[in-house]
Amino acid sequence: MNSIITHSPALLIAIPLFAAFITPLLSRIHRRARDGFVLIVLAATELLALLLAQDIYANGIRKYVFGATLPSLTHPGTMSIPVRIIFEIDGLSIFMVLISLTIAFVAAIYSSSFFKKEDGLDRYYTLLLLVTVGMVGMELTGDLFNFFVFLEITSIASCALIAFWVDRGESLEAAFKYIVISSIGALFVLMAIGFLYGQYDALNIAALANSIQFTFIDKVALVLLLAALTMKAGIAPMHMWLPDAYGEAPPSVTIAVVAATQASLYGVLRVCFTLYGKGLRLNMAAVGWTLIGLGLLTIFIGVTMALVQRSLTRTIAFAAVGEIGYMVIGAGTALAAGAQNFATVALKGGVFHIFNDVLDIGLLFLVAGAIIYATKERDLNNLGGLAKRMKCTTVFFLIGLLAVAGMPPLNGFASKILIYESTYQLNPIISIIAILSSILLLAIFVKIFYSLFLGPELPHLRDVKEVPKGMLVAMAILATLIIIFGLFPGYVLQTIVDPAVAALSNPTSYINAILGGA
Amino acid sequence: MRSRDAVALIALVLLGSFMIMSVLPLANMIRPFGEPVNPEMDDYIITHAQNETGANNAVTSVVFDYRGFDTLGEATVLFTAVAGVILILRRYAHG
Amino acid sequence: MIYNIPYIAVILLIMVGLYAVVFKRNIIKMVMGITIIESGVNLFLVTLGYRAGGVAPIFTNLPEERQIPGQLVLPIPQALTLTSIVIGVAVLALMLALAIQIYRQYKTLDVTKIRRLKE
Amino acid sequence: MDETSKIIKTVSSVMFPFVTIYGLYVILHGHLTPGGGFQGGAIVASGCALLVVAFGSDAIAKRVKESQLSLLESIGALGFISLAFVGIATTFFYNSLAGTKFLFGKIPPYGSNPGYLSSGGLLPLMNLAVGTKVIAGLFAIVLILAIATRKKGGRSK
Amino acid sequence: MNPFVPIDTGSGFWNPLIWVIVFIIALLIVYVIRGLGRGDYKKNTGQTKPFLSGNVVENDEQLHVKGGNVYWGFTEAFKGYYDKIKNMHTGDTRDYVLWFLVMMVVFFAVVLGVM
Repeated sequence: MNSIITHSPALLIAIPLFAAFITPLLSRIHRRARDGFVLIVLAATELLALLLAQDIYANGIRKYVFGATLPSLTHPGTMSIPVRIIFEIDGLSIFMVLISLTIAFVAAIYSSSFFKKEDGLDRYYTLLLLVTVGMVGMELTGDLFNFFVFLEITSIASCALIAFWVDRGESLEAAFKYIVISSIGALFVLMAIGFLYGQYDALNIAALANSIQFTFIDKVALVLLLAALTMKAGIAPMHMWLPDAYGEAPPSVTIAVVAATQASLYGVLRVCFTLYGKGLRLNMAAVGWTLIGLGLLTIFIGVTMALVQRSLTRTIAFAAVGEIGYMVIGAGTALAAGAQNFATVALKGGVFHIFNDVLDIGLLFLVAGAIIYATKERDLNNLGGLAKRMKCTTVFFLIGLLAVAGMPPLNGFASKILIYESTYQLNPIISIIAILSSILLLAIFVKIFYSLFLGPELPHLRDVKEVPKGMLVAMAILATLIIIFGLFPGYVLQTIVDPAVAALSNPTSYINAILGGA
Repeated sequence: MRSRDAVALIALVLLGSFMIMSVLPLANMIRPFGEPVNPEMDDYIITHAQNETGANNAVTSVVFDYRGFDTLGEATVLFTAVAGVILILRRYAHG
Repeated sequence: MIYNIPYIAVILLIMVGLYAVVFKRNIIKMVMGITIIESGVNLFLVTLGYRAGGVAPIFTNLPEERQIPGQLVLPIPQALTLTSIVIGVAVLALMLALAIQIYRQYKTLDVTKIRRLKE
Repeated sequence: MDETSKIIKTVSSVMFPFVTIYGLYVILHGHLTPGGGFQGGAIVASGCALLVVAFGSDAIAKRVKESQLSLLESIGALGFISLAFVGIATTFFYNSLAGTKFLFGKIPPYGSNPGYLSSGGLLPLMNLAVGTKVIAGLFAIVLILAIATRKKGGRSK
Repeated sequence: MNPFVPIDTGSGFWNPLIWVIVFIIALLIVYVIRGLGRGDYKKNTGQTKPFLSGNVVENDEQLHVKGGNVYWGFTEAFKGYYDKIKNMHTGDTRDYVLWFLVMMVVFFAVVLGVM
């Protein structure tokens, strides 16, 4: 038991990776066996993550050195910086890992009944597991180049999954745009890693964070990292790949890509707060204000563009772009506020909103997938009056739209009010724009709800049936989480969000865990 | 689309000049070509690679031992690419 | 100063690749541009690892008079470059597969005509 | 599909064994001389690509099936990750074979030495696994791209 | 640990429990008011049908306002803005990369200029 906890950082990667390698062989035997195997593996990984989370909340940061004689032997005696690759898991990492694994599990459940007779499903499940591996690796690793490798795994696997419907030209186009933009971004990340390595001859995040002096080269590396990672996180005006990718992928893939986007946002947070965290209070205010401006732009463009879309999935995708802006505003406010006391509140709101956004947007996309599954139709103008035929789906969509629009008492409101109040103390204009955009978001989803579910039954939708059990179960899981997070937000904050915020707001503990200094 | 090309050209020129600006201090002061200052980590690996991994090739010892986890990720990337190519071209792969 | 030519070459390679990606209309040429950027970044990594007059850090039949580690080049950048090259190959294969399918669907490789997703 | 000339076919079929042997040499001596699993695998895969170019994708696709290649690749990947699991008693990726008296367990003398094939611990085995994986993976990519881009399209869905 | 602990937002607090209680009370009030209505209307006569100024309503699928038209007025009012923003979203991959480069230049200007 104890040894399992000790090795769990490696097992969190190794188990899904092993399963991904073995899935193509397994799917030659039986496809039901393959689906069950993937589900079991993901459930086991989730359980392992929960065990690790308990341990971390109890005993603080846990580190794992690959290939050393001891899992905790960070650097050999004669060295002052680590040589080997180190996994360093603090509150934020395990928080993001829980998000990613939950979403991957839900996606696996959903796709087991969403896809019936498509070919190429063996590769589909392999790539789904590989996306999970990539996200978890990005969030666990304490090594900058390792972060780049997992970033590329995530990008390539999600690109291949976005193009799953190879007979739709739109899917291929979206996948091509995604791979072009993300490979260029990843190359600039590698360039920044080269700059940092050339200056300090180290690749470990903690060692770099300890020795960063905000020289000219450091600032250049910061620029490259920020530009690439914010683009991967889908921040306006670099968000245009995002509606294409979200809108054209199969819905079960889309929620995995949503989680991958949040992993890139985790990269932004890690770079701003930990890697460049030592001079945080002095130097990063300009970056904070830039992030706030970009976040407002993201919210505004996302929401207003969502209003004029004709395609259901594309509308939700633009709403997702808008939601990303809230987290960025939270992080930017924390950076710009510096040492003032509401910085922590803003950070809490931003980090908490990551989980809420994944749940809400994920639920909406799953409902959209259910509608596409039932009606083979994704144009808002050809849909209507589905409420009588698909009752459960209607209820789930109602929950999702209320949550994503920040209606109390659901979870979206709990995180948004933190962001509103903290940004109001920084500058009232920000919170006013954010609140107005949130109201506009509600209007958009009321429109979708009206045109999809209410009104009379359209003649070509008479024979619509409710979707199969697996999809309903997947949606029910997300809906339950949304309601729980909405009803007990204080409890969730104290349990999982506060450790993440604490990990972000004092980088010295992250550094000392590796370098041992007091 | 003249205006777009103009914007693109300006952006490229600005970016290139910024990059040159940022690379020159690295090249002149911090890491001149050919004499890396105080490469602590690499020297450790060169000196200890034989005893710790038993391999004469220090690069291999880095690839498979010191940074072996990167190599696992790299193999995973290749696996992912093959799976993706087979998935995208599945109409031809099985035919 | 003349010894900093490799750094300048890195920037030039990256800029050439970006030019190809931003200005060329054929998606195959865009893919080529991306690979050019990637080779530039790889050259940057290898450049960081070079040591004047050094040989590869391989001890098999190493000349005796070489002192260790003073006259061996740094091993880590080479490992990083190897990883980066393999990743580049993977991305290239995926992009070419997508280009094939896009050509079968759209009957063109002109990126300005592959624009079903807009607004 | 227009045929290539007899010269090309003969020369490439003569070249193929040498290319393969050289690639296997690079893989097996990865811990002693420049090279390793990826480089050697790329060499062997380029030899296979030579055959694809010479004989055409259809002729090769009759001999080699994509399923066999992906099976081989999965075996290589599983071997690699299992070798990483060998040292899990201490840590993941721990080179537990180095310094023992088993095969590949020899520690070479410090500094310049003639090089001993039976050294390097798990590294030669990892080279072998990665080599298998890279051969199969690159050959599969080349073959499938060649099949998909041949003149008379693919199997109509 | 008390699961009903409220969120402290620095200048206020948020407790869903209170909200739910108030919501339930409001529901009860609504129900009471509904109960005050008259129960003696005549079943299945004109009183129970919607009254669209005297015209009979046939094939009401045609009357359903489709999703694309619900906010027609809004988009019409902000036409200038929407023309700009739609021109920004050219589906061209090269423009996506170009926006990335422009933003990188902006980041360079901000970080190197201000910090």
